[in-house]
Amino acid sequence: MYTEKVIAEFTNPENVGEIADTDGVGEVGSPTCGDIMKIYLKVEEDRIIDARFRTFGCATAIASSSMATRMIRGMTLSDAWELSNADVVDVLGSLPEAKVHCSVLARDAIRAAINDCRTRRGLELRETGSSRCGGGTGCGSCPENG
Amino acid sequence: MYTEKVIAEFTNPENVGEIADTDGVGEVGSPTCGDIMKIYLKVEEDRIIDARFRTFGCATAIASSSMATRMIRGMTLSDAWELSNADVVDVLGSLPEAKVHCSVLARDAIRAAINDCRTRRGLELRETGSSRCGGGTGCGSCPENG
Amino acid sequence: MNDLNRHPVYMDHAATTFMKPEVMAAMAPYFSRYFGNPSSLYRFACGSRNGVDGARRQVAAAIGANPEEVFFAAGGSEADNWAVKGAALANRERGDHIVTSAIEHHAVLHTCGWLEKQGFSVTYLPVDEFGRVDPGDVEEAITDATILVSVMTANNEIGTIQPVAAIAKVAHDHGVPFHTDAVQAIGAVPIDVERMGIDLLSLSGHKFYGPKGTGALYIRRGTRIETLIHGGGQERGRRAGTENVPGIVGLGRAIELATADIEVHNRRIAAMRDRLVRGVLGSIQDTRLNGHPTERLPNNANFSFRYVEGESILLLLDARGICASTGSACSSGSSEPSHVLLATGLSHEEAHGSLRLTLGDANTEEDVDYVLEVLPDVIGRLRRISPLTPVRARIPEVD
Amino acid sequence: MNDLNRHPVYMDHAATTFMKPEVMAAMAPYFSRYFGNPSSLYRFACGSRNGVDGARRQVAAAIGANPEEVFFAAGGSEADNWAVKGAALANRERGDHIVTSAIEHHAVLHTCGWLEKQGFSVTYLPVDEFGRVDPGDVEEAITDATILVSVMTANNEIGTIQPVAAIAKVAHDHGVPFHTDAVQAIGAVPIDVERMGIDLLSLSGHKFYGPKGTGALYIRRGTRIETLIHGGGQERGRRAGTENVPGIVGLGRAIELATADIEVHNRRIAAMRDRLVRGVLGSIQDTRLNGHPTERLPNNANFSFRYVEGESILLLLDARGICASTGSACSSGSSEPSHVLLATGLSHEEAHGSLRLTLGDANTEEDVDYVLEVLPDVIGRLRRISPLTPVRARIPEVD
Ligand SMILES: Cc1ncc(COP(=O)(O)O)c(C=O)c1O
Ligand SMILES: Cc1ncc(COP(=O)(O)O)c(C=O)c1O
Repeated sequence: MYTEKVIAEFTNPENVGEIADTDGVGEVGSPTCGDIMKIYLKVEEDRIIDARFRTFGCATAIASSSMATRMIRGMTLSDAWELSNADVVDVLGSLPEAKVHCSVLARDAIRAAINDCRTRRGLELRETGSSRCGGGTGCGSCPENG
Repeated sequence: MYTEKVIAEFTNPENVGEIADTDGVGEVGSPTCGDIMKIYLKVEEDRIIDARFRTFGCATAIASSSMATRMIRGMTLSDAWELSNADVVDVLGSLPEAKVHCSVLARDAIRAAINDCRTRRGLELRETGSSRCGGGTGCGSCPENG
Repeated sequence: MNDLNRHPVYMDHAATTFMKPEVMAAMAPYFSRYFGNPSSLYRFACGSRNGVDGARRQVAAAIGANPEEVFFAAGGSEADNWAVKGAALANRERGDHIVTSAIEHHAVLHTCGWLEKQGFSVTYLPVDEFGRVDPGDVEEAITDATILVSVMTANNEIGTIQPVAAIAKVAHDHGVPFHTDAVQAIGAVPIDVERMGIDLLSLSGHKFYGPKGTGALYIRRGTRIETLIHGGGQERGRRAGTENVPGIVGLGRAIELATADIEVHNRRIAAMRDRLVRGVLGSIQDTRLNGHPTERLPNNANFSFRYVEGESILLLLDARGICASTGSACSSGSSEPSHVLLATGLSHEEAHGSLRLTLGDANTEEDVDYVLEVLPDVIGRLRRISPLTPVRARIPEVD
Repeated sequence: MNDLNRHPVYMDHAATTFMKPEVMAAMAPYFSRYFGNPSSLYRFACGSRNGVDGARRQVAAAIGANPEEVFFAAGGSEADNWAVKGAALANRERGDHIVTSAIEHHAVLHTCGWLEKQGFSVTYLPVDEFGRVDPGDVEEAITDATILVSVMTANNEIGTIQPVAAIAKVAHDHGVPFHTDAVQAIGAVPIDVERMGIDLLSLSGHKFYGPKGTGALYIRRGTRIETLIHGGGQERGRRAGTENVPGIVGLGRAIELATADIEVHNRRIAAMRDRLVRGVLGSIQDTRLNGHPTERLPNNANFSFRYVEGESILLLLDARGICASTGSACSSGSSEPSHVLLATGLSHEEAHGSLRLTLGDANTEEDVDYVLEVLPDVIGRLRRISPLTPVRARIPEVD
């Protein structure tokens, strides 16, 4: 079902943890949905110099958290904002069709973290474009998502 | 499905044919029903001294024709009248449930032949107790029998 | 007279076939080695998942479909029930009328009968003396309420092949989906669901040297159809139940083998069949060949022998080691005259006196010789017993 | 970390089982040797007919039924669909209400859902925290319109065994027929349809070391039930389709083996399972055992590990060569929380973090040791990743 690459990323995820003096935290999902993703950013100027995550969820959610944090390290905030779940899936190789939407969680968490960073800097929030259920897209089945 | 005994009686039937100077002929069934049985009797006094048959029909119909003609040879007409299909089935061993009713044809043909004999002797007909479809009971499927 | 020591001459391939060794070989690993449930997440289950996926591709390739349009079922009857009930119930609000033929297999006919009890109306189209449905009749039968046309690709009793593409076209011209029961046709008639315009197609593994209890329904993408067996999400949510993995793998391999050399295979079988037919008609008077003279399955010969009854023929042949059938093999013990033969205009007597010989891969020219040797004797014996036989056909009189 | 070179430790016997060699041996002659269609009249077909008859006696003996009350089907899902739809449709003029439980398998639940669309009404009885249905609730739910009570013998996820005899009695006191899905119970719970008052019972071969794609429905004589698959006259006119002879023979042999030494077998399996449960609860904090403490299938262990999600557990176990499941195995790709766990009152989070380990004949004490060695590590890793894990449960913090 999963490719070797996804399994490898999931079984040995990178960037697990928190950042004590974080510059922005984003959390999406809910236990009801079956997925919660929390991303911590350390930002210097406009550049992400560290990214960490904690995820409750399926293998896809964990693998894409790990991959997404790896990808945004070193990116500018605006590039990181533009990271799409397709980008993450591309680097992961491929995902089972039914699982593709779970990777959206990572994008949503990154945007939430960037917005948190903007709030701390006194900037206005950007429209995240994410939907119901705390920003998650129901990787598990979310009653609020039907 | 059939016992060895039925198969043996069917594959090597006895008493096939006609009796030229018969004393009574009975025919029951119809092509529509899938079975026709015609029995010829030679009678001396009240005793059947020869019995022959021609049958169009399934293995049960042929085997029971053969067996029934064997059984009534030497019987009085009134004993032969009382021969039931259960008697024939008993001697044949057993029949598949769905086929038991096909053996009724033999009883009906014998009664028809005895009645023919009675007519020739100027006696009145006995009530045969047989049903629709020319006296047959629809060994095959008979539209008249539903 | 009992020739059973000679291994039986099996001429009932339309009833069922033996399973080919290649099919058994393909299935073997899936019973106890790759036994995982294909729905399971762990890698061990990939073995069975791959087996099922591969078989789906094999079935799709054999009929010109996409793998995503192939759904496994437990046989031809289930596939027919699913197709006809599924299409009817899914389109209930569009209409309540079904067009089928009088000579369909009971899996379609009795399903239609059930639907009639649920308030649907069904037109059972007549056939000509050869058992063909006229596409013009389909055209006439279709009304605004028609939601399904179901006509079999080839008949199981008399082997007549239907003008399926023409019938499908008529159905589509009226926006009606078309189902065909191809259970007897696989491996004998080249099938291309695209070219022939088929929306739903049923097939059954044990008719082409595959395993019993396996089958498939082809569902053209976009065809509205309800589920027949509800439950788990197998078969993309359309047919519940843990997959019969070995059976599915066997079905896939069998259809691949059956459709690989279809023309060579047909030529060989048809040549034997033609010799059988010529021999029978040449040596037994008052006999007719049922079905179409040319538009028929290559392996099918169906005769009516006047004055005698089918079951008797069968059992005398059996005593001589020949396996054949009369009517269809579905209802043991019943000796109903065939609804197919009656539909072609035969009298009850002729319909009762029918014999179906269906050849297959294991048959040889010697088998044909043997049947040609035995059959005239068998018919002769029964005709000498029958009161219907005219004297001229009763020679020699003595048994 | 990849221990797959070690052959996988298979602890998912509730999903499916390997097929026993004795079962394969019983089936083997029926693929290509006794391949005849059981409905055929010739003697050659006696081989397959006898095979089917023998299997029917074996199934009947295993559940205390008469052979004439056993009908073969292509799996548990078909049997469930047949039982529930068949009983509902056959009794339509008597009433339109069905009583079942909230924790039935989807083969029953989705069938009930379909019947609701056809105008029936269904009561889904709640269960207690252990997953038990209260016979008193059945009593309360039954109305004058009730035509069927369907409650499973044992649950496939949490293993809870239902008070089937008591529920059947309540149903019968109100003149309502009782169906039970015994798919998980065969070979684990002694079944006697007479003593337990069962009118309809579904079973599935691949759950007790028999072939996939086989099953049976027990129908007590006199029980009103419609046919699900229409067509030929097989199974005494009640289930059309050429019999899956090898599969049926395998089912018969498998149920004979599975029920022969049921107590000895249960004791061995339950002892291993109990050690597994003790070990897991003793070594992993914030964990609960789902299902009933005693009234449960001997091979079933179902845990909720807080703060982590089931699919992740599964895949990490898989990476270490352990085959297990979360929820039911029916719908691949979906990560819906189990309707069974939710019905026992678990929160979504707990329901998501469930793991089902089901033991079987091939498991050894070493397998249990291995799982007890691997599982705490797996849960620990995932808890260290999860944002829900309290710090006290995240030791050691470093990965
Ligand atoms: C309780 C229960 N009922 C029904 C089924 C369906 O059986 P099958 O998959 O053989 O159709 C299963 C297993 O999948 C089950 O565990
Ligand atoms: C034309 C046709 N349709 C349907 C069927 C039913 O197939 P199965 O017996 O595999 O269910 C058969 C054979 O029995 C058949 O010949």
